[in-house]
Formats: sequence, structure tokens, C-alpha cells
Amino acid sequence: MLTVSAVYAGSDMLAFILRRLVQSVIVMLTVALVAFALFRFVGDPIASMVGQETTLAERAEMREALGLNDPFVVQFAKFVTRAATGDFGISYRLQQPVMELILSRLPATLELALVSGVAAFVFGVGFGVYTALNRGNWLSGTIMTASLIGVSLPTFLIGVLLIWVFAVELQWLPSFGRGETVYIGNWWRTGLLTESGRASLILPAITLGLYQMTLIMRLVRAEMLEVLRTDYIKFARARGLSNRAVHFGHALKNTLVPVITITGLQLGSIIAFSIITETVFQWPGVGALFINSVRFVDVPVMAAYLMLIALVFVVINLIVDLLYYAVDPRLRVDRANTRH
Amino acid sequence: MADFTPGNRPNALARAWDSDIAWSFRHSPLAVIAAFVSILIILAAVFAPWIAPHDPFNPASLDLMDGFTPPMEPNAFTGNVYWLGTDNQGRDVFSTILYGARISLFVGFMAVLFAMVLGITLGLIAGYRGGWLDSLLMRVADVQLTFPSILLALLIFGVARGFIPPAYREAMAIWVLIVAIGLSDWVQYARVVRGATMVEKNKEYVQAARVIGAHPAKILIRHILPNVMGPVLVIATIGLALAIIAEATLSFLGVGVPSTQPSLGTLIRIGQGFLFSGEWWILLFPSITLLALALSVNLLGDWLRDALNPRLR
Amino acid sequence: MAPLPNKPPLLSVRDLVVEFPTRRGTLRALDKVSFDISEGEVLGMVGESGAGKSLTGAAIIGLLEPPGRVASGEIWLRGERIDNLPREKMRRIRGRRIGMVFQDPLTSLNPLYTVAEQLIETIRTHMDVSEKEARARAVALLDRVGIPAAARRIDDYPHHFSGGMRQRVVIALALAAEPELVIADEPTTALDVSVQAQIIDVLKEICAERGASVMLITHDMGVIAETADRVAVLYAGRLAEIGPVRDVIQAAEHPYTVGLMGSIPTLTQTAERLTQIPGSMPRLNAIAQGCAFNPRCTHAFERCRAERPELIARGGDRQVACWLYDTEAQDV
Amino acid sequence: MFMMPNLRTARAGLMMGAAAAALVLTSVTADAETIRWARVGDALTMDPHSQNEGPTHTLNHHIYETLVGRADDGSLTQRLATDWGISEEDENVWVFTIREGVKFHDGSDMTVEDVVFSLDRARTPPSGMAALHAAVEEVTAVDDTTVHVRMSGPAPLYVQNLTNTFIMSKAWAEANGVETSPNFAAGEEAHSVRNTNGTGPYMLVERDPEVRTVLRAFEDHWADAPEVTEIIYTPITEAATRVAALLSGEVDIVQDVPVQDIARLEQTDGISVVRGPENRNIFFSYDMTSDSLASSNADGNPFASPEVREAMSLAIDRNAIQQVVMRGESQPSAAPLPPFVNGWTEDMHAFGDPDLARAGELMAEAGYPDGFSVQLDCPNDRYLNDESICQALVGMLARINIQVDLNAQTRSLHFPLIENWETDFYLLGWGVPTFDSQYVFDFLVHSREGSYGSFNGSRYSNPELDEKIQALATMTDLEERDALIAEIWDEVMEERIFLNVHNQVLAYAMRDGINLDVHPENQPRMTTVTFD
Repeated sequence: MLTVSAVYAGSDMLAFILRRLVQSVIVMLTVALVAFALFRFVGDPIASMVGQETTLAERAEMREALGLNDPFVVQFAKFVTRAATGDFGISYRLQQPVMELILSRLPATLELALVSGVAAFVFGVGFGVYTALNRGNWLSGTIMTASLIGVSLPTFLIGVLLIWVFAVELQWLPSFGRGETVYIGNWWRTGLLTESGRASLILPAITLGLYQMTLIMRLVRAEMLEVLRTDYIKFARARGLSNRAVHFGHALKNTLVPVITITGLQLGSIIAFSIITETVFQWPGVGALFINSVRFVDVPVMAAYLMLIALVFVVINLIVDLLYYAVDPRLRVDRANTRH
Repeated sequence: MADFTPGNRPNALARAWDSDIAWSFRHSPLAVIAAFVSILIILAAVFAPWIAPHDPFNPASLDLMDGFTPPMEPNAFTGNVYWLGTDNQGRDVFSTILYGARISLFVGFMAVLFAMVLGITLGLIAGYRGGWLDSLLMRVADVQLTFPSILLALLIFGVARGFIPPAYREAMAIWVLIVAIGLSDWVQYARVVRGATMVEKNKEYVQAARVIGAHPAKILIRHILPNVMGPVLVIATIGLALAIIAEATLSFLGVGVPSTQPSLGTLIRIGQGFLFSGEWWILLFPSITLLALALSVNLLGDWLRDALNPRLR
Repeated sequence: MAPLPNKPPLLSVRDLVVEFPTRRGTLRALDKVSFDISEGEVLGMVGESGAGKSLTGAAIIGLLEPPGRVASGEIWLRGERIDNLPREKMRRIRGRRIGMVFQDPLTSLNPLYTVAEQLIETIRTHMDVSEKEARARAVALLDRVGIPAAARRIDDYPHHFSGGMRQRVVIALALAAEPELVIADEPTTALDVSVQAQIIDVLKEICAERGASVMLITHDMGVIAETADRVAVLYAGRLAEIGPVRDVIQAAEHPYTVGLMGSIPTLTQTAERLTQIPGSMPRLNAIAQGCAFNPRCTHAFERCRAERPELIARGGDRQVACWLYDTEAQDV
Repeated sequence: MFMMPNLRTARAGLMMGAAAAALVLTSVTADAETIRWARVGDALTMDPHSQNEGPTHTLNHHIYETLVGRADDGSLTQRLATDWGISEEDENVWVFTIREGVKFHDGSDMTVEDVVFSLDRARTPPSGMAALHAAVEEVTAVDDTTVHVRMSGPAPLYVQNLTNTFIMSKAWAEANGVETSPNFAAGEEAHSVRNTNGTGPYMLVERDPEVRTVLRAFEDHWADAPEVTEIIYTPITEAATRVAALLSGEVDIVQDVPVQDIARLEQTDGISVVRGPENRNIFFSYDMTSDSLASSNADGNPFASPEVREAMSLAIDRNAIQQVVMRGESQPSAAPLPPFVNGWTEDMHAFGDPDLARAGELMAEAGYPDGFSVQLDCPNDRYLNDESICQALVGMLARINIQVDLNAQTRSLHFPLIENWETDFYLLGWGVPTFDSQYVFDFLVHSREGSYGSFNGSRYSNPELDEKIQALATMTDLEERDALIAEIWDEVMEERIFLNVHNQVLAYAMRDGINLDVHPENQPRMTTVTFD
């Protein structure tokens, strides 16, 4: 799509990207600020860091040494200046550099999110298109109803039930962890290349992807039904285009324009939602790291995690916007108009 | 139906009964069943104090020794029999489900309403006005989305802790929950409404309305809103179930309504701990209720969407 | 303009009945409609909104929206029956042998594809030509329908074109595979008055050039008068009158047509409603017994309320469905 | 949702599942000496002195060793010290005889210099162990096998503080820049956080915090080789997942078994459960001294009234809590200390049936015939079924018209409330690592001043009692000291500072064929595992 029109839209696009980058920095700063503000409400890190014998005076000293007594602005400024250089300090809990900790856990989360995201998208679009094209037949009715079960039970329960059935009763799939992992390069540890790694991925990916799949599917179906009623689809039929061309060439593409926005955003929420899935399946990703950090009030890890999530979202948003821009030519004009 | 006696009211009733929506409803067995189930649950929840054989929210009425009574079997210590058994605190599971559904439904409806009103308003404004206001609102949405809803709930709970005096905390917990869930959900509505508004506002009829000097608010409500109600309805139906389930998830993470006054989600969280220990009824009955409720609300939503959209009929 | 006796007409519609099953029983949207279109002929089809003009077009091209269906009757295209063809065969007729132009050029084009993509796709669906060749044809076609700088503009998206230009693109698309018959369903209604005439001209010219017949659906008698060879008047799903356009306009026979002719708009005003005839066209579920027009007809008599009039040949290729002209009965 | 396109995945899943099951099976049969050990949380660090925290010590006990050990009955055992006692010349000096022929994992010999270095390191901030060694003035090596620890005064129980203080290599620490224990504020990771060099029976092979830690038997260890040659340690946070992993055969030992699952696991073929008392008691306490309560609607402070406190003790049904909430897995007790601990008596432990009538009378006598409301603060992720215990109490107190609002939250929000005196009524569990009552008095009974009373959330303050508590620290005549402890307990019980619920009972679940006993401090040693 980005062929001829991209050339003369190029300069427009560059300005657009630049503007988004500036906005992204502001977003990141805001997230940092809000995150910092809320840490004061999560609890007292010292309580988790010391044994019961530690005296109140010693606790106060530690608080001072960690800079927890500094004014909010000072803490925030310190954090931002260090974070800008990639230094998020050291975890209160695991005493490792936060950046290293997060980088070592990130591949697990990304693999899980990506696999379940792709699965959710593929099945979601597939089922959505099928049920839209075959309205009224029993199979699409069944799919529509069954898919609702995915959004009618809490994620944690679905996870536990899957473990119960597939790990405990049937003993087909592992109940926790990532299985065997191997390194790709220096730090990317993958479970995708080993048998047990892939087996371990199945249940968490289903748990995480089920909800997203249902949402995408229903959205695709609704959008597709709308699109199928449009004049241009009627006109395409009237021109004798094959069903295949009409459904998949014309209708699907138009359906996907709004779906892309939602799906892109869903990818982000998959990463956020992985907190629950990772906890249930003891998946060693950043989500589990984060929730453990919340329990222990490991402020540096929490801060870094939030910044990471913010970054992921900003990037996803940018990509979604660019995709939108690429897919829907109407918006290109729109953008150009708003600029003047 | 013709056999309604004449007069104003019955006529209105007859017209309603005879309307397209009612007709399509009567001819969709799934919608009828879904409506029946959801109305049953909603009524049971609303009238819980009159229906429930026990008041599980009154701690003084509980006997701990009644705990873990299986359904329809006498308790080993007290000899009491409960239809659906009791939980770990000796609460009658049936009564607790009724009272719990009450809380869940309230949280769900209010949260969806909150998210919807907020999301649609901001989405319309952002899409229609465009420019810096749009940028600002969408950046706020980005920031909002960046925050996992779980964390947002923690923040709101934390802030609430700071502001609400201890004596009112328990009573306020539910409102805090509503705001937390609602706030984490509005962006979806806003994004969809904004997208549709941006496309719609360039259409001739809107331009025309603008030219003849119609008030922007009027244009938005009269022309654009109906066009976005389809996708909004999709989000809202899932949103209601989602809100009820989000409440359960928050309870899983230890934030939510107090466990002395459990919601459906809290019951499931509690019951989940007994999955391997044999007390299946503590998990099963609340889960079935939640499943039935969420499923039927969603199915109703599905049907309503199709029925409201004449082009899809 | 009369068809050669031994050669079948290009399109022949016989006793076409289109029904919509609804919860209040089956609605008959087209009731025994019969007409022919000869080769190279422009047939205008007029009537009020809801009279069944568009449905006739949709039924011919096989794109009735469910639950609408052809209940009985036959449609023949050049001696071949097409109303009962398998889906795939019917699809090959669409675009290739029967083209269609819709009312609203703004929504008829897929906004996500360039004009070139949509044209080339259509051409290559029906003709075994290379991409390059298809593109050349597409450019020529655009040029022919009057798009300036067609070679450059072909790669633009629909929204880059004005409404009139878009309708030209739609016409180009409808004619891309060189169909024998073009059904134009109110092709100018959504357009500025200033460009309506141009569009009709383009349509008429290009069809004449290629020898394609046209079924021009409109409620605008003015357009019919200028464009059509013959005209068919629909009322409540029934054919009221059909005949050469000049005859019908100058000497309408059916009381409804008479009223309709009185409503031909002048240059300064367009009229959607037939102010000359009191009342309005009945809803499909409330069609009067006998002649559908009898409740509004000033000439209605007993028989009109009891018996439905069939088309009565009036000579000179004219037919009218009105008891006033039932000569046999008068003879009795 | 499982339709056509999905079938392929499902089948692939099946195949992978079968392969995974095969994998599990082979790893079980191939190397029977490997123990896969799961518990709720991971050790926070491998540094031997940085954190004074249970799970951290538990894992480190396999890699590092202490001078003295703790037997399952709570008594002290030899470990790196073969003998210890208070010096006959100077009652302020503890004398330790250090074991000979001990090697570090890097092959170097352990010397008294390492012991001196380790004790010094442990007592120097920011070490988490410093508080336990606060009374130490100087540690010196007297000869190749003897170490003297000079105290600031007589410290008859100091040796009890040494059961979690590990000995590390001085040379290794110096070579790796970890002469002092890691500092949170330092901003970089210390070498000792993920690397070890101890004398313990196992060497650290792989350390992936919160994911997997692998230990292998140290061949040059001074003691007999353990039957378990490899340990794979996996934290699994979720209770259900942990139990599932045991049921599915993916782990061999689960240390933190949810109480409700114990009975079911015992009945499961191929799984056995061992249980034993833990050195930890669970109790409620309340603000007894403030003029009024922030969360209460009552005039004045009802908890200040002895009658109210007595009424509450008559309202609580400990047996019901044990039977229902704890599924029989606890020791109901009125004594606010575990039975292991010096000073525990049967009298303190005993309690009668609840007497609601009498409790009601007492409430009326106290001036609260219609009761009052109050908020109960409770952790929900710290002790066994902590929130359920609190919930049960809410019901029990409701019967004497005390309306309790339950505020259950995570530990990092709960404990600061006690520390900052922001709670009127709370649940707390207390372990006594020194196995002596003094530890309880120091932290929970003594007025809050200096290092005393940091968990005294009752705000109870009794100068006379404070004096007695301080005296305990330096008393060397143990009989006399025990008498004083009894005296203090009498006062504490009389005042009803604590409303004790029970002592926790620990349960470990494991595959059949594995034998492991419950450790009172919840620090199981894989060296003690035997196989059938």
C-alpha cells in the first residue's frame, strides 16, 4: 500500500512521526510522575526489607539512606535523570540492577504476549470472519456463544482450571514455568526452541489470549457485517467479483481498519494482563516480577516496569497510528488538513 | 396483538409488544433464554434480603462450625443442612451468591455507565474538535492505557485510603472499585467513538448541518452518536461482564470489596483455593452464577445489537 | 425501435414476482412484471420510491437482498434463462454481461483501494488480460468517461475525486468488462444538478458507442424524456404502462402516468412527490384489491376495485394496465 | 471455540504434552537423587548476611553453614563449632571451638580468621543480621581453633542468636569486593548476591532468582554425603499451582502446603504429607492505652477496659477456628508464645470454652452493653489463612455486639500500621528464633524505646515490667531468670495484652518414598532427606 501515495505523503509522515515522538516523551514523563506519586500508597518498602528484629531507629536510618524521606520532587528528579541513562537503580528485594533484572525477564513476557497475541488475532479474525459470513448457521452460533465463556470467567480461574484439567488430571502439559530455555544471543532466553518450552507455553498462552480472541472476534464480526452492507460491497458484487475477492479482498480489509486500533491496544493490554497469567503459571516474566515487587514494595522495579510498559504502549500506539495511516488513505488527507 | 382492549395504555403496550424489537426478541430463543436468566439473577440479587434464607453479611448470624458443609448434607457438627452447602466461614453459599451477585451487578452497571459516559463524551469531543484538544485527550488516553488497570486500582485505593476516614472505608470500597474499573475502561469507548467521529464528521450531512448553523453538541448527539452506538454497544455488553470479572481479578490481587461482604468475584477467588481440596461447591456455584450472568448479558447484548441495527436484520 | 421478430430481445422479463417473507406474512414487492429490452435500447423505468424500480434491477442482476427472493417468473438474457442459474454462473454474468451503476458514487467505491486497483481487478476478473493490458484499458476507459489526466489520476483514491468524477469512475467500472446491458439505478440522484446532465450524457454516449442496452432507473421524468427510448412505469410493484417514451410523455394513458407526467420538474424545482395526484402510494401490505391505483384514481369504477387489470396492448408497442382501455370488455 | 483451524493446534499440543510427560517421567527415574523442591517464595539473596529472612536462610543453610545448628526439637547442635560456652574467666565472653578440616567450595580451608571475619561482617550494618549481634563488642581468634566473642555485658543466650549467622570465606569476600554485606543504596549489584562460596553440603550451580536455583552436593564436605545429590529449587507463588505441580509430578517436595489441601493430598496415591508444629504463634492485639480509638464509634477506648479484653477472650472460639478455618492444622492456645520457647507453661496454654453470657455481662460492666465498632487490620498474605482467621473473629465478636470492620491487606501495608501505631486492633504472628521468652518481651511487651518494643502495637507501657525485661538480658543464673520470666508472663497474661489464637502447624507434602521431617523454624534441610 505504501507505494506511490507514500512518496508524496512522506514529508507529512515525517512531521507526524516527529510530533508523535515528542508526545511520547511527554507521555513517558507523565507516567513516571503518576507512578511515582502512587508508590507512596503501595506500602512501606522497609517493612519487607528487614527482619522483625530491626529497631525503629534502624528502619528510619534505612529510609533516609534510600532517600525515601526526600521531598517528592527531589526523588522524582533523581529518578528521571538516572532513568534517562538507563539506570533504574538496584532492586530492594533481589539486590540486582533493575535494568538487568527486567531485561532478563522481558523475553519470557514478550514471547508469551506475542504468541497469545498472534493466536488471538489469527483465531479472532478467523472466527469473526467466519461467523460474519455464515450468520445464522449453527456452527457460527456455537462459536459466538462458546467464545463468550472466555470473557465470562476471570482469567485466574481459567488458568487454574486449565492447570487442573491439562496438568493435574490429564498430565499432558506442564503446570508452571517455562520449561527448558536456550539462549539466543547474549540475553534473549527463549522457550520456543525446546519441546518442553513450547509445551509450557500452551496453557498460559490460551489463558492470556482467550479474552483478547473473543474481543477481536466479536469486533471483526460486527465490523464485517457493517461493511458487507455497504454500497461498495454491493457494487463489487455487481461487478461480478468472486465471493473470495469480495469477502477477503474488499470486506476484510475495510473491516480491519478499525480492528487494527483495538487490536494494537489489546496487544498492550495483553502485556499488562500477563500479570495475572504469569502469577498463576509461575511464568518468569516481567508481570510476575512486577506483582512480586508490589508485594515487597520494590519501588525501583515497579518504577522501571511502569516505564517499560509506558514505552511498549507508546511504541504500539505509534505503530498503530502508522498502520492506520498506511491502510486508510482517507486519514492522510485528514491529517494534512488538520495541519493547516 | 389485536385482542388488546382499546385505551391509551394497553395500546402503547400492544404497540410495544408488536414492535419490531419485541418481535425479533420473541423469535430468538437464545435471547429469550438469556433475558430470562439475566432477569432471574438480577431479580434474585435485588430481592436477596427477602429471598435468601440467611444473611451472610451479618457476621453475628454466622456459626463458624457450619463451615464446609457439603450441599444437601447435614453438617458434621451442627447438623444444619444447606442447599448449596457453606463456605469456609460457615456462610450459606446460596445466600452468599445472591448477596454477592447484588454487589457484582451494582459494581458492573455503575462502572460501565461511568466508563461509557466518560469515554463517549471525550471521544466525541476529541474526534469532532480535533487539533490540540484531540492530541491532549488521546495522550491522556495513552497514559491511561499505559497504566495497567490493576495498578490504577491500587492507586485509587491508596488515594482513597488517604482521604476516607477509617470508619467509612468499608462503605466506600465499592465506589472506589467502580471508579477504578470505570476509569480503566473508558479509553476503549473513547478510541472507537473518536475514530468514528473523525470519519463521520467529514460526511456531507454533518457538514451540511454545520453550515446551517446547528449547534455542535446537537450535531454530535443527533448525527454522530447513533452511528457509533453499534461498536459502543459491543464494548458495553462485553464491558459489563468485564467489569464484573475485573472486580474478581482485583479481589484475586487482594484489592476489592471486604471479604466479610463478598461479591461474586470474591467468592470465586475464595472458592478457587478449594479446587484441589474437595470442597468443589464453594467454587462451582458462584462460578456458574457468574458464567450464566455474564453469558446471558453478552448474548442479550448480541441480540440487541442486531435488533437495533435495522441494516443487519 | 421494435425488436426484429425473429431475434429474441436482449433482456426479457416475464411475470417477475419478488417476495419478502416477513413476520406479518409475505409481501409482494414486484407482482408479475413483464417487459423486454432490445439491443441498444435505453429503457427508462420510473415510479415513486418503493414502487419496485431498484428491486427489478437487483432481481435481474441476481443481487436481491435476503430475505427477498424471486418467487416466480422468468428472466431471459439473450435467450438464456438467468434467474435460476447457479451462483457461480450468475456471478460471471454480473459485470461481464450486465453492468450496474448505483445511486451514490460516494459510497459505491471502496475507499481503501485506488481507482486503478478496482478497475484492474474488475477487468481481470472477467477478461484474460495481463495486468499491464488491464491497466491500459482502465486508463482508456477513464479517459473515455471524461476523467482528465486519467493516466495520472488512476492511482488516486476515490476520496480524491469529486462526486461527479466519482460517478464517472463508477460508470467506467460498470462498463469495464464491456457488458451488453447496463442497469443504472438512479445514477444522478446523489449528484449536483449541474453535473447530472453530464453524467447521463456520458452514460448514454458510451453505451451507444458499445452497443450496450441500458435500463435507466429513475424517478425523474425529465431524465427519461431526454434519454430513454422506451419507458416503463411502475406503481406498487406492478407495471402500469410501458411504451415509447415520446408516446407515453405526450399521450399518457394510465391515469397514474398522466399524473406522473404532470410532475416533470421544471428547471427551477424538482419534485419528489406527486403533488398532482392526491394521496400516496400504498405500503406493500396495504395494496388495494383490484387495480392498485384505484383508491387514488379519479376514473376508478367498479371493476377497478374488484379485478386486477393486466397489460393491454394498445398498438405502437404500447401497453397499459388499466380497465379504461379494455376494449374487449367495452365491446361486450 | 475449538473448531476446525484449532484442531491442528490441539493435536500438536497433545503431542507436545505427551513429550513433556515423557520428559517428566524420565527425569524422575533417571536420577532419583535429584529433589525438585517448591515453595511459595524465593530466597531474596544468596548473600549470607544481607537479609534476616526465613526463605533466604533456608536456602543458604544448604550452601553456607552456621557455628551452631538447630535440631528439630529446637535444641542446639554442633555445626562449624564443635563446642561453645561462656568463658570461665569472663562472663562477658563466649568461647567457640571451631571445627577442623572444613573446606570452602573453592577448595580453600576454613580458618578461625574466616569465622572472625564472618561474625564481624554479620554485625556490621547494613547487614540484616546486625540486630542479633548488637551486644557483641569484639570478635577475636585466640588460636587456630578458638574464637572469642566479647559482649557488652553478660549474654547468657547469645548463642541462640547464631543459628542463622553463616560463615563465609574472607579471602573470597575480599577478592570479590564484598567485605561488607550489600547496601541497598549502593546502586550496584554485589558479587555475593548471586555467587557463593560456603562450606555447606551443597554448591550453587545455577541461580536464576525467582525462577530456578540448582544446587549440587559438595564432595569435600566434612560430614557424611547426603542422599540427595542435586536440588532444583523452584518458587511457585500461587497455592493452587504449587499443589498442581506436586499432583502432576513436576515437583517432589512442596514446602508451603495450603492447609485446606493437606487432607486431600494425604489421601492421594503417591503423595505423603508430614506435619509438625512451627515456632510461630498467631494472636490479636489492640491499642490498650490511647484515650480513644480512631476507627471506633465508642466514647473513650473500650480496649483500655480489662472487662472488654476479658469479654473478647471469652468470645473467641479457638477450637472452631482450628477445626474449620485451619482444618485441624493448628494448635489452639491461649499462650502468646510457641511451646518450644523457654517460659511456655501448660497454664498459659490452657483456655476454656467460649462463654458468651459472661462475656455479655462483662461488656455491660465495662459500660458497653450495646457494644461498639472498631476496625480490625489484618494481613492477607503473611500467615496461614490469616484473613480467614480475622473473618472468623469478626463473626465471634459480633455476638457480643462488637462490630468489626475488617481491613485485610498485603503485608507491606499491614505491618507499617503496627510500626507507626496506626492500628487500633490487629493480627500479628510472632516467631521466636532464639527460643526464649525474652525475645517476645523485647519486641512485643517492653515500652517502645530504642531497640525495644518495635512491634508493641498495644502501646502497653509498664516501667516496672520494662525493668524486669531489661534485667533478663544479663542474668546468668538460668533458674532465677526463668522465675523472672514466669513473673513477667503472669503480669502479661493478667493484663491480656494478647488475644492469642494458635500456634501454626507446618506441613510438607512430598512424593512417596521421600522422607523429610518438619523443621520448627520452617527451614527444612535436604541433607536430612532419605529415600525408601
